[in-house]
Amino acid sequence: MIKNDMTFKIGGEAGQGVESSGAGFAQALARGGLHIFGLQDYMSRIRGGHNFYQIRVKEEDIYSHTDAVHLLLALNPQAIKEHIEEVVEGGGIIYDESWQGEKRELEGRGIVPFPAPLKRIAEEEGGRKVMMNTAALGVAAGLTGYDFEPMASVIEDNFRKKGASVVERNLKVAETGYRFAQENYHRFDYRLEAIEVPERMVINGNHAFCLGAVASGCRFVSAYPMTPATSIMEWMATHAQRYGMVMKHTEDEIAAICMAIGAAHVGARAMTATSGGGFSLMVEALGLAGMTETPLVVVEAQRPGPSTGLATRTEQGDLRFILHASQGEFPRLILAPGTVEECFQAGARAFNLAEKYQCPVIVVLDNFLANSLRAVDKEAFDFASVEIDRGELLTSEDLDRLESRYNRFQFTESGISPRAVSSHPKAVYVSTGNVHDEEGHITEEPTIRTKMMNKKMRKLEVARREMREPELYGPKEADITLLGWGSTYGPIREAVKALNKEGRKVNFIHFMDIWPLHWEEVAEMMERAKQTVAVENNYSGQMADLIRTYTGREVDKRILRYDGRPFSPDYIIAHLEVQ
Amino acid sequence: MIKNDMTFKIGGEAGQGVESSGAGFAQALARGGLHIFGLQDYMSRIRGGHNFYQIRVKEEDIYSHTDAVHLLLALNPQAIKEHIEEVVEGGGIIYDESWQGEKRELEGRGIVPFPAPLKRIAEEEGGRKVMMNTAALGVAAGLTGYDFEPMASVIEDNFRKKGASVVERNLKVAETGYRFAQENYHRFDYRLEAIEVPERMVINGNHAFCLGAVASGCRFVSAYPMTPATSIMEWMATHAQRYGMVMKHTEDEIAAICMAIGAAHVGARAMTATSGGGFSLMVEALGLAGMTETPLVVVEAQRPGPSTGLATRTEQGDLRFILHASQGEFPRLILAPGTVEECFQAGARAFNLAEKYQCPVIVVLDNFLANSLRAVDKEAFDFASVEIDRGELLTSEDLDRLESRYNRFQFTESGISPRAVSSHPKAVYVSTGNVHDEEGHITEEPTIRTKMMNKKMRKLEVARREMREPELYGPKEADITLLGWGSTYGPIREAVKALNKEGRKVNFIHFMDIWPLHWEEVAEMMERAKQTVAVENNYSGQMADLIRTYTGREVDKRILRYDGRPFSPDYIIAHLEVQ
Amino acid sequence: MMSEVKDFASPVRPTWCPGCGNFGILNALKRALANLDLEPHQVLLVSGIGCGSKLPDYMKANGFMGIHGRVLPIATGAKLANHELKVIAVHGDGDGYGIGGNHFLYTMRRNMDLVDIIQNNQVYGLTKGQYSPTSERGFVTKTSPEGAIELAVNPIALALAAGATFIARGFAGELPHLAQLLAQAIEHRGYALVDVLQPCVIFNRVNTYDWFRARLYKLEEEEGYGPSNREAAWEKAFEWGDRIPIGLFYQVEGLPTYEDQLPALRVGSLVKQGLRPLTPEEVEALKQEFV
Amino acid sequence: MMSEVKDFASPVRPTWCPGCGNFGILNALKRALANLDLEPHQVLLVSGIGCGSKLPDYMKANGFMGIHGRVLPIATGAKLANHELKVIAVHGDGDGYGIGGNHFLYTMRRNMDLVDIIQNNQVYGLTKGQYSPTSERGFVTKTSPEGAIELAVNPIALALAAGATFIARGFAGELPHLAQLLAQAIEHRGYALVDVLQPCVIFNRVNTYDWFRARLYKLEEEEGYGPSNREAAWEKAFEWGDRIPIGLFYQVEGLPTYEDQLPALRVGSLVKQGLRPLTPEEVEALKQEFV
Ligand SMILES: Cc1ncc(C[n+]2csc(CCOP(=O)(O)OP(=O)(O)O)c2C)c(N)n1
Ligand SMILES: Cc1ncc(C[n+]2csc(CCOP(=O)(O)OP(=O)(O)O)c2C)c(N)n1
Ligand code: SF4
Ligand code: SF4
Ligand SMILES: [Mg+2]
Ligand SMILES: [Mg+2]
Repeated sequence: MIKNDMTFKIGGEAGQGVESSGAGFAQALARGGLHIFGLQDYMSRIRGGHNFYQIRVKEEDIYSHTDAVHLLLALNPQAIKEHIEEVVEGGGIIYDESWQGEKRELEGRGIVPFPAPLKRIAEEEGGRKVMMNTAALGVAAGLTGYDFEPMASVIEDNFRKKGASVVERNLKVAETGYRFAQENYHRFDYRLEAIEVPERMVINGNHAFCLGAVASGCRFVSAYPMTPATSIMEWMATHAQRYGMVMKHTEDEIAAICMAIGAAHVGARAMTATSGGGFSLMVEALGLAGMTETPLVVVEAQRPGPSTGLATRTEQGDLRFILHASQGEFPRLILAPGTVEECFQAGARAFNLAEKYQCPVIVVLDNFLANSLRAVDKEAFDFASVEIDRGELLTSEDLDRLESRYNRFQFTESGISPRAVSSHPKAVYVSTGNVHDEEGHITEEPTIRTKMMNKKMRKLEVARREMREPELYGPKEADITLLGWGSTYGPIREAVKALNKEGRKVNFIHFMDIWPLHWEEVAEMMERAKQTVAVENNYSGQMADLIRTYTGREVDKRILRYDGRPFSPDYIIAHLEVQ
Repeated sequence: MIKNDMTFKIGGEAGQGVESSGAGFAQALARGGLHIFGLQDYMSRIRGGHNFYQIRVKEEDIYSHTDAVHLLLALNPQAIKEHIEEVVEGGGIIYDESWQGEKRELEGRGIVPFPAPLKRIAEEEGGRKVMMNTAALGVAAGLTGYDFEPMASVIEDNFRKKGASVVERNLKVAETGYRFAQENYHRFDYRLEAIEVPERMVINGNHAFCLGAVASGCRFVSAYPMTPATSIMEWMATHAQRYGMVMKHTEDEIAAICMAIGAAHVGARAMTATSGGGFSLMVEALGLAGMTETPLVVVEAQRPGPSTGLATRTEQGDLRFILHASQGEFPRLILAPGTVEECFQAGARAFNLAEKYQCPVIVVLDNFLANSLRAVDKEAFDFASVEIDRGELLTSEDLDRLESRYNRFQFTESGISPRAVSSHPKAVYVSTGNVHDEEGHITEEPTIRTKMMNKKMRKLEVARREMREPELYGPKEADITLLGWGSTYGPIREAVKALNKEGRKVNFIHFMDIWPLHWEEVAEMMERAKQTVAVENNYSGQMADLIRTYTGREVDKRILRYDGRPFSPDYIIAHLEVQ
Repeated sequence: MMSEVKDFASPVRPTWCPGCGNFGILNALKRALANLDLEPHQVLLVSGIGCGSKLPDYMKANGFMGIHGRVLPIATGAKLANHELKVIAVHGDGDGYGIGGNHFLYTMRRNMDLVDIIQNNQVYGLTKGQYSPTSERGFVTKTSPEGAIELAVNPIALALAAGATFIARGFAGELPHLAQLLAQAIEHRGYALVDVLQPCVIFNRVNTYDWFRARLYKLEEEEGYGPSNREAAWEKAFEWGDRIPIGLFYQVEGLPTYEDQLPALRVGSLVKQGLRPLTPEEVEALKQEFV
Repeated sequence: MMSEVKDFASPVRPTWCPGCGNFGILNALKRALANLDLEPHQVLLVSGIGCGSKLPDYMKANGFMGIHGRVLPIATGAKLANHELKVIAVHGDGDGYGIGGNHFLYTMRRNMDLVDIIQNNQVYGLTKGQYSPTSERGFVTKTSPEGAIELAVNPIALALAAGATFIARGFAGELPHLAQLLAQAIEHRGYALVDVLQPCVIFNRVNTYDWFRARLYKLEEEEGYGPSNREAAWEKAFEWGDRIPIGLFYQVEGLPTYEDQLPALRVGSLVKQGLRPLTPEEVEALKQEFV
């Protein structure tokens, strides 16, 4: 009997509610005090095809999915075909009783078949075939002996908007499935049991970022829908009124970034969010923000490219592009959070950094981080510690007292010029994407150009001081040091944990801040490492190249994945072995 | 007496014809068998301000301007103020006799004053004050003892379009100036004398590229005006009809690159040309060309950024951007010619490379190379050796014979899939920016994705074989090895030449092909070098970083210039000394 | 050999939702092409990104599925390089009137000889239901939770203002009528807009088949209406309420297309002209320009 | 204290060519602002790239000179963040109707409370004379050596089709009339287009001051013409020949602006609302959404 340590997988076609029921079930498990990691996988289509949702559940905090599936909820026969190989011996598959010929094959593989009248329950108790998903969840809960209560509460919350009858019918469907399992199934090794813990949040990277952004006073969001960034603008839309924000769905990504620049220029904390294709369209205006020293936050949630690529899948292929995007050179800050906690922090930090250094701050996410759910303690998001620091922003009172001419782009040692936003009689100035003098006027003087360029670039040196150093996870001394950045944190961490449990000596350097960095520190870390292995979700190992550029040290090995699927700890471990 | 070795500088405001007369004079010198290098410098405005044109002339082939000015043609008093410091002792200044107070200052500096009735000649002989420029050229020719004949022929050619009267009046103005100088001036150390050589071309980088492109069958140009690339589309426009091309001035750069992609997709050799700001807008579609394996040529003529920056000046700040532009990873080829000869070759090579490797080829120029004039032998552009190689392009006959299904994106060892262009009954296929299978249909299969990615990237390995290795100039063994790429070739070469003449041992590695490269060769070259010094027209030393990324070798020193002005040999030498 | 609808069948099964209006458009297009006796290799379908833009994958014909909003410049480039191809643009309302709106204006001004089919479902389908440029005021979506507050794009009026020479509106639920309109558009020399009302059964629960059926009427059947009068078309362009017109709003024939006016194309398409080394005379002429 | 024209004087001397129509626009704008008693800090001028787009550098007022074609989204963002500023967009015909054409359509649909001044010289000035979207057919330039073959953009007709609520055309050579139009535009609540015919004395040798003077007439002086009739405006929009109208073509008053309809702005501008830490209740509510 294995308690509170298993993976569910719900498979079916688009339109069967795979994702919504998966997310709901994850939440029900979290309400029972369990930790979860929820992985979403869907095709770029609205109906049909094959999607799945995978939920790993455990009593301890977990950071990633793992490959082995213990209970498959097949909403159609194809789901069995797709995933049967992943189900462990002793694991089970829940499927509709009407499907023939499955039983024998499952038993041959040591998988326990759990045929159930999913369709019948859905239709009879719920009145709609699509409620098969709820029925299957009910069966799964019953089968694993999990409390019905948390599930009922999630159903109530999630369907409340659709009316009491929908809530009621879903509850009945779930309950019937639950009872059916308890009455009919007797042998299954995996059990779940609710435990007492304080309330937990179940949240994905995009929403975690949103919470941080709102906490730090984001006031303006202009964006154009693009997977996997869209849920940021959608969340902001529904929260705009309450939190005093404007969310503008624009005509394209060029307008999106330009509106944010306009809003930021006059003093609102402003951001946009997109994926690589939309970011491509933002490149020109990114340079404008650089040149005009406009504080701007851009979220780039990556997906596999080039071009449209795999619209609903994951990759970390845009790092070098983000680092060098736009003609010419200007300071930009790049954050690449690796967990929902870091996403929250990135949301909270980004606007401060943007205003302090008066430059674009790019937060790099990807589909895996943006959409995967994790359960975290409510305290994990430390709102109280979020400080709003607008840097050298002159207040109306400061300006009232101003004696001399206001120089918006004053040459200073730090490179930071005290900023006034348009609307004060003593600080009427022009900003321009042309080379300009301290006052802001266009100039072509070579010496001013050089000084202004140096002034701007000095900001990077100051900013560098507050960027986070890469974090070491695992033992200080190790035979192998894995290197990762951003969203791979979870799978790598779990791989390292597992390997050390097996007696291997492996540790892991995680980059959550990418630019600027103290490269000497990185060089030292590299120096201390014996064998280094970069683990990246892209074709070439972009971070490994970056490390070589700025430390001269070549990474010894690269484990690269670029089929649109995220790493799992198992995948990393397997690829570490084949040398 | 110094013969056929001097620098002219013509200074005045926009609207005074500084550039046109400078270019005309340069041509007149070339027609007299002399080598010239013509440097254009103008402000981003149509009238007023201060512009200059600098012509270095010599009997041997020259690759760059130098700083010392021997004869300044001041079309207004400001020109004297701006440039007096640059005039050598023993040099002279031609200016209008009406300006007061110049004479004494010049003599104090050992500069010979040549006041002349420029305005009067222009108005009396030509009827328009703007002809002062022609008058000054006449004076300069007379003063240096240069034949009047070549100048007359250039005036005739250049003004022919404006009618016989304009030609005649300009000729009269020039001649009067010429005679005035011969009659009135007696002491000047610098002399010019026509010599007998075969005909020479006087051409800039943009036009040299155009010639190469037309020679190699460019059929379609879609572009949007942007300095310093505009003269490419303008030249193409006037040559479209005769050479069977379409030149489309589009609504923006997005349309420009997309039209070129459309044209290339159906089989026309197609290109676009822009500067960094326009290239920013092309980034998304660049990835589309990468994903659909569309042969596409893009010229990126750099100017100082970020953003609008210095619109009429020079910089090499876009290299990293060009290398990584667009989300995801895909093969691209990057050429960075350094001379007009290499520009011609780049024009001729680019379309072959694009069609052979079915990917975007980016030709990186900059304002300095795009606009500087150089005299070259007519044979320097070897049209006869331009071969049109369309790579694995299936002809109509090939397709008629086809037995099996046509797979546009067939997995091959070279990564190159034989290409058919749309319009043959046996090769009806779809192309898409989505991940696709061999036939071209959209797929989300992870294994196909991985295989297709590998297939595409293999093309880089094949292409690498025909990319040009960096070229060594100067002695094999040297104490200092300068490193440069693209347009800095001329100034660096001249600096190296001068230094070796002085007994220093300096050589120079010039990168004209940037991507992909044989990095092992580069590493070896770096290994052989004692002290390496990167000379780059940008803030950070982008090529130096690239070298470090792919060879691990750090460049010892960087001479960087980012004030919008090009390097001169003098500048490089001066900065080499201060360690 | 006459061409048939089945000649245009693709091996790929559409991934559209059952009931999606795009099926009607696909079928109408195949029928129009077959009726005109065109063959798959004579046609180039250019699309963008969106549910509807997957159409070229579901039809046998040359196809190029590009990026979001850039359909018309790609189609234009292809047409200019090979004007013997029938180039048909097909894309969603977000793609065509939204992010691609400027290309729309420009292509009309040019009178490029293209057919431009807009799959107008008044919503963003593929990104799962945000409001689109043609969404009606008050339309509630994930990015307009309090209802859209922008005036809906009026494609017919815009096309009139921009100088389009063929302006039509079809309905995905009226196959023969739509096929007929598409055939007319393909035969028109110059730019031809066919805005197709295309029910999205998932994300647009307002403008459904029934909603349209209750309102649509055919201009061809409208007493006294003819497509040659710009003022009349302008008036009809604003009719969107209890009655909504479909059919041909406006057409001018006989104006030169953009391609007609390009000297380099008079001797044949660029692609047909092929590639050849320059003649010595051409080389000399080129060099001489710079001597 | 009343504001005066000289309050808007910048220390920077314009780099425009002597005789350039932009001087007239600059002066008219200053006069309009002074007449309305606005002060430099209450105004934000947003421009793009082009000769005309340098205007903010030549005037004392808050200014933001952005990138080519993106004036309206930048202005929109600024206005949405601080709707107490009078936001005035000013840019060339290439910038506004060319590369920026789609933003033009969208800003009109939104009825953003902006003034949009187009310096319409029918040519690209700063890049030295290529044809522009408003160049007339046959206009010979470096990129149209055989004459432009695209139908010129008709900004008035487009604006009518896109739903603009204030549509006017001025002439840079008629300062008092232009200043009056600009003042009306600034006072209009909602999007106000002022297309200004602006002679470029260097690159447009066709549409000169004299050419215009021989043709222009004022709509205000036209018997029976009033700016409230869309059909009449539509007709006038196409008048471009021996007679060319200037003045106010069309205006609808009383429609809500985009900003009016945003709930978050009812309590004051975003900028005025300032920044503050979330209250414990707000934090709890946010967290609870995910529990
Ligand atoms: C540059 C860019 N931005 C955003 C997207 C994401 N995207 C894909 S389809 C689409 C809109 C789809 O709406 P529409 O064009 O109306 O087509 P439909 O799906 O309704 O047929 C968007 C925004 C993208 N692919 N590219
Ligand atoms: C993205 C981009 N493309 C091209 C340019 C080059 N450019 C500068 S101004 C301009 C056009 C100017 O024409 P218009 O907008 O009519 O302004 P005008 O100079 O006539 O006032 C162009 C193409 C640019 N700055 N940015
Ligand atoms: S979401 Fe709408 S438009 Fe897209 S396939 Fe489904 S029904 Fe059609
Ligand atoms: S080029 Fe034309 S628009 Fe530009 S400043 Fe000169 S006259 Fe004015
Ligand atoms: Mg749509
Ligand atoms: Mg203009």
